[in-house]
Amino acid sequence: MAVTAHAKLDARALRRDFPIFEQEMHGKPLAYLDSANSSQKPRQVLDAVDRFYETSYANVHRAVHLLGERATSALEHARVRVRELLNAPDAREVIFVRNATEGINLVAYSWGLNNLGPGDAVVVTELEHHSNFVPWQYIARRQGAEFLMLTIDENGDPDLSELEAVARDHTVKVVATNLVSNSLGTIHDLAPLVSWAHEQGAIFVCDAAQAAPHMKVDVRAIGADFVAISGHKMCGPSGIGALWGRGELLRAMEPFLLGGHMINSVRVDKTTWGELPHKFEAGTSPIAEAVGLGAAVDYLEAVGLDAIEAHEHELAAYALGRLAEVPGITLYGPPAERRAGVVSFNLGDIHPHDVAQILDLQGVAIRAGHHCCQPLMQKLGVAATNRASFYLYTLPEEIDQLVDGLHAVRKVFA
Amino acid sequence: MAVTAHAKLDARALRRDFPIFEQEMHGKPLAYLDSANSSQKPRQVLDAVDRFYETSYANVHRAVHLLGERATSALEHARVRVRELLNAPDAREVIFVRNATEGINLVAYSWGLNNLGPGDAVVVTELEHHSNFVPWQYIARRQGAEFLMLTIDENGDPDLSELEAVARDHTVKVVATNLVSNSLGTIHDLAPLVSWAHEQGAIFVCDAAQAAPHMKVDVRAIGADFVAISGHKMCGPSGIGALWGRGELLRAMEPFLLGGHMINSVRVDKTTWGELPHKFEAGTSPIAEAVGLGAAVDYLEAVGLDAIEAHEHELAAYALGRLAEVPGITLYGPPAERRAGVVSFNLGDIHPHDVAQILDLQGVAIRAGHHCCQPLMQKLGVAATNRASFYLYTLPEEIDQLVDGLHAVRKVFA
Amino acid sequence: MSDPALESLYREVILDHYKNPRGHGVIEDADAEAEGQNPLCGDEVSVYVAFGEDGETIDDVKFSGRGCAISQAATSMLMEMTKGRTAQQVAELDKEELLAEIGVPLTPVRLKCAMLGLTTLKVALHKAKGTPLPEGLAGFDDLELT
Amino acid sequence: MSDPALESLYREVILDHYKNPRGHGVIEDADAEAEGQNPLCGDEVSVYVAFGEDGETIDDVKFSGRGCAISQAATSMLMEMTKGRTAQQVAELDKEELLAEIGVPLTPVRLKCAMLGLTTLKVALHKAKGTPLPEGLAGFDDLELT
Ligand SMILES: Cc1ncc(COP(=O)(O)O)c(C=O)c1O
Ligand SMILES: Cc1ncc(COP(=O)(O)O)c(C=O)c1O
Repeated sequence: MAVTAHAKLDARALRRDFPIFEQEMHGKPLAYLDSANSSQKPRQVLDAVDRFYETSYANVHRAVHLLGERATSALEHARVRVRELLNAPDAREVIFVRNATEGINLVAYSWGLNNLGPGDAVVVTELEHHSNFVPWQYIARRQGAEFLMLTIDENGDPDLSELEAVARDHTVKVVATNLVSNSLGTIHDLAPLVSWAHEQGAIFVCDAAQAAPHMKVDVRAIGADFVAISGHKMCGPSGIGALWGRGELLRAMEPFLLGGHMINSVRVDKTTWGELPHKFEAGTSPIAEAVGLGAAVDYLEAVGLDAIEAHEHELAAYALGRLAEVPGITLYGPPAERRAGVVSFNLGDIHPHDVAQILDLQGVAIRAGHHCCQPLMQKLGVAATNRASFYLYTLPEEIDQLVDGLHAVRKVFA
Repeated sequence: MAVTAHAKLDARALRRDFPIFEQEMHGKPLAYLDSANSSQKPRQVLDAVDRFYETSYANVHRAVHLLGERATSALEHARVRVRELLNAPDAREVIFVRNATEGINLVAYSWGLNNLGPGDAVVVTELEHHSNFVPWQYIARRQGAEFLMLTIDENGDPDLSELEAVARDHTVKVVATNLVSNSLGTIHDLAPLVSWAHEQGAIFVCDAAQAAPHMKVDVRAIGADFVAISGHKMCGPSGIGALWGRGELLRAMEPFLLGGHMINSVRVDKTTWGELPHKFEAGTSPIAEAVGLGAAVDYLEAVGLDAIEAHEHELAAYALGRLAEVPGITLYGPPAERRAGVVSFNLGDIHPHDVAQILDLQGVAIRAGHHCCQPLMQKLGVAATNRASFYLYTLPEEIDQLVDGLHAVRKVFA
Repeated sequence: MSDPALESLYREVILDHYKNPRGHGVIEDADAEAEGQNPLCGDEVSVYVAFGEDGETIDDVKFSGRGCAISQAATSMLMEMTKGRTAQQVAELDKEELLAEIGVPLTPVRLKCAMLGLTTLKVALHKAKGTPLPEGLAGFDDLELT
Repeated sequence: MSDPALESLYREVILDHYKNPRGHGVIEDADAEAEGQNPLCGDEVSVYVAFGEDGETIDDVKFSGRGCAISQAATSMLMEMTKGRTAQQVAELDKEELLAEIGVPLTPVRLKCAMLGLTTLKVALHKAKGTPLPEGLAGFDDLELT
């Protein structure tokens, strides 16, 4: 994953689009280094949502009136924008969900409850976010199937030498992994796992929640069967995400959530399901949120996903260099050129909660905890780590502010 | 359900809070008579959401930093506001979901998959919205349980004389009905059904999606075990709803969606669930949407739910009177004093799509269709009806505009 | 009718077809038939086809069911348009041709109404003759086949 | 430490308890014990109690596990506060009393850290003596009992 230097973004200029930076924190400039947790929102997205509510709001799909038409076409336009972002073959394969977590649960329930059984296995990695781990663990157990976890090395790469034994001993039905790790920042080369999954006749479920904000995600190039993303991590509103799935799989699946809108006809003795994508969108959609996600896609594409990726690689390289200066620091994960803008670390035996709290008092917002990756924490032998994460609005001086802050942390615990 | 006249609202003044009315439709004033489908949003709610994004946005629960704290306390404050609105015993029993549909699915899956089996029965009524019908039908079928539907009379009241036979022939495990019907407007007296359900040892699930916008919903007074509402129908944003459930039931249930945040600890061999409400809130919450719902509750309570209910009764009475003037009209549902601000009708054999379209050209937005109530449509012997629905911003002259519009419809089809 | 938008949408010919639908009825022992539904409003239409001696040319085509003026008028027009064409020709009939005949601007929701008859007819021909399904349907069940 | 907010949160006594925790260790064959977890950071604490001859008065109380300065210091202070009290007295110990001892303003997340030891101790006493569980826990599993 080489850094493409031709497209360069101007983080300082972009930053002005984000109202959150207009305030200080504890009297200090805000260094928001928690974007992998959730990104801030540009005015363009907030305005698009407001404009929608002020001029075009109504429930969608069902209404004959003009507001209903406007709302429906705004929602469907957003679906098309997500299709384009992901290079999906057909907008009808894009299902709006609350977040990546719900997208993965949709597959785990709808596909898993009808296709998994004793003797079958679901394979994940040690590096999964709980949202791509616990649904599979739960549904596999419920169905009497095996739940297997590939171990990873210190870069976060799964040990592919385990695959042969897995294939020999199990009928693998699902392989589920992330494209970019939220705790180590690793950008994975999924190709070998995808082909292996398909050789086993398994579906491949890709958790792209951490990838989509930061790089071009192309569902056709990945070759996955399902891909889940979250809007709130990519400049979009909270409350919206998307699941892309192969049309033939989605069509063959039973629905997940049941209710209004997802039906063709309802009778007490027989109910039939609607077409895609409606079959998977029960009840009133997150309408304005989808519109906001569409505006976020506009924003990201205007900046350029290549430029965002390059910017993050630069920041990651700078951060790894500067953080290495701090005595007693342990840095986790791969070299800068293989990682998105995420750096996890520990500072001696100072607890991450204390590190993060003291940094906060200096205006630096990072995350401290297990990052919803307890299996990884068990591997690393720690309860928690600190994590600084970057986005298109991140400036190198925020990393300087972090490093200065860490020196202050050391002083407190000296 | 008597009209309480003491609290009176000023719809004309309130209307100025809603930016949507600042425009004309097809060059005519907008008569938005589709609020039962989804309500418009007051500036107060839109502003609260914007202010939140601009000053306090971050992911919730996990972060030690100040933005994370602000976001978490805003989300939890909204939960408390919903608890207060519903008079629920404990805010931890309030689960944020996307909409009422998801709330009902949560119960159907989480409770139903673990408690329903052959010989058991789920009982709904003929007047249910698909969202309180199809989930039960689907989960009952999957579990080999019976799915039974109580017939209703022309007021929308279920035939309670059927209960004895149902109880004799089945082990009733779930009774699920709406509190206010979205197509007939009927406000139900649920007391007899609730006691009957509890005598059977069944849980009672109340779909209050159409009730909460329009009247005081008190979960303790209803005596239900689960109550679901949707934010978008009650001046809140899209993408948010709430499920209230009895703590002891929620605690005993398996979770529904699995993933980040809802766990206590995750290991490959064993995962344990978090506390309420987190156990049922997997992944990143609809944070800003919850904040918006909290602001909507503030707005509704400032106006006064009694005043809203009285206003709607007045409008319903006025509408029933004025509509009766239109030759060839058929009005469905109970007398005004027993209905919320919802009037369904047909105009001779003119198809509702045509009625609604011609009304739209005159600035009148109503809904035409089956209103996600196909079982009711089958009962009425029609494919669809027209439905005009009112809210706190509805003026009597909008009903006049509707009646004038219907005369124009008749002329087209004369 | 003084409103121009109204006048244009519910123009004379639409109302005429709606009130006096051509080809309304049932063909007993039809060579091809299908039923379609509009999930938005619950409308249903059934289409019946009788082929001529070559087994390809549509000799007679009829429809029954309920629906709004737009769907009834569009289906009525369709009956006139397709009689005498071959199954293959109808399978390839572009929806724009029907829309031109309808001749009024349609919103997406009403487009579904207008297309219900055509889609159902194409499904009937597909089932009887294996002719291609319409765009939206190819692979994606735009219409529940009942 | 020139930042006053910093100075107040990580004041001397907190750091002292953190670096030199009182009652750190394990009581073998404890009369009461429990383990608690903070799901936000994965921290774990175990609390051990030995009663005196009356079977009610806490003769010794110890804790082990890992955690942040706030949780370790708070638990350490708790050990000092509760030794010599009865199980019932500790079950009724108001969290405000512990917070006063900690003496620094805590955000909700850090409050969870500070309360981990107290909650775990109350759970241990509940299991051994049936004393009441803390507010949040009564009915609601604020803490996963492991
Ligand atoms: C009575 C009733 N129940 C349930 C619903 C479903 O609400 P939602 O689409 O917000 O999930 C509605 C609204 O359409 C309704 O009116
Ligand atoms: C890799 C990864 N997967 C899944 C998720 C879950 O995303 P959400 O909480 O938006 O569902 C996250 C974000 O926390 C993530 O980083």
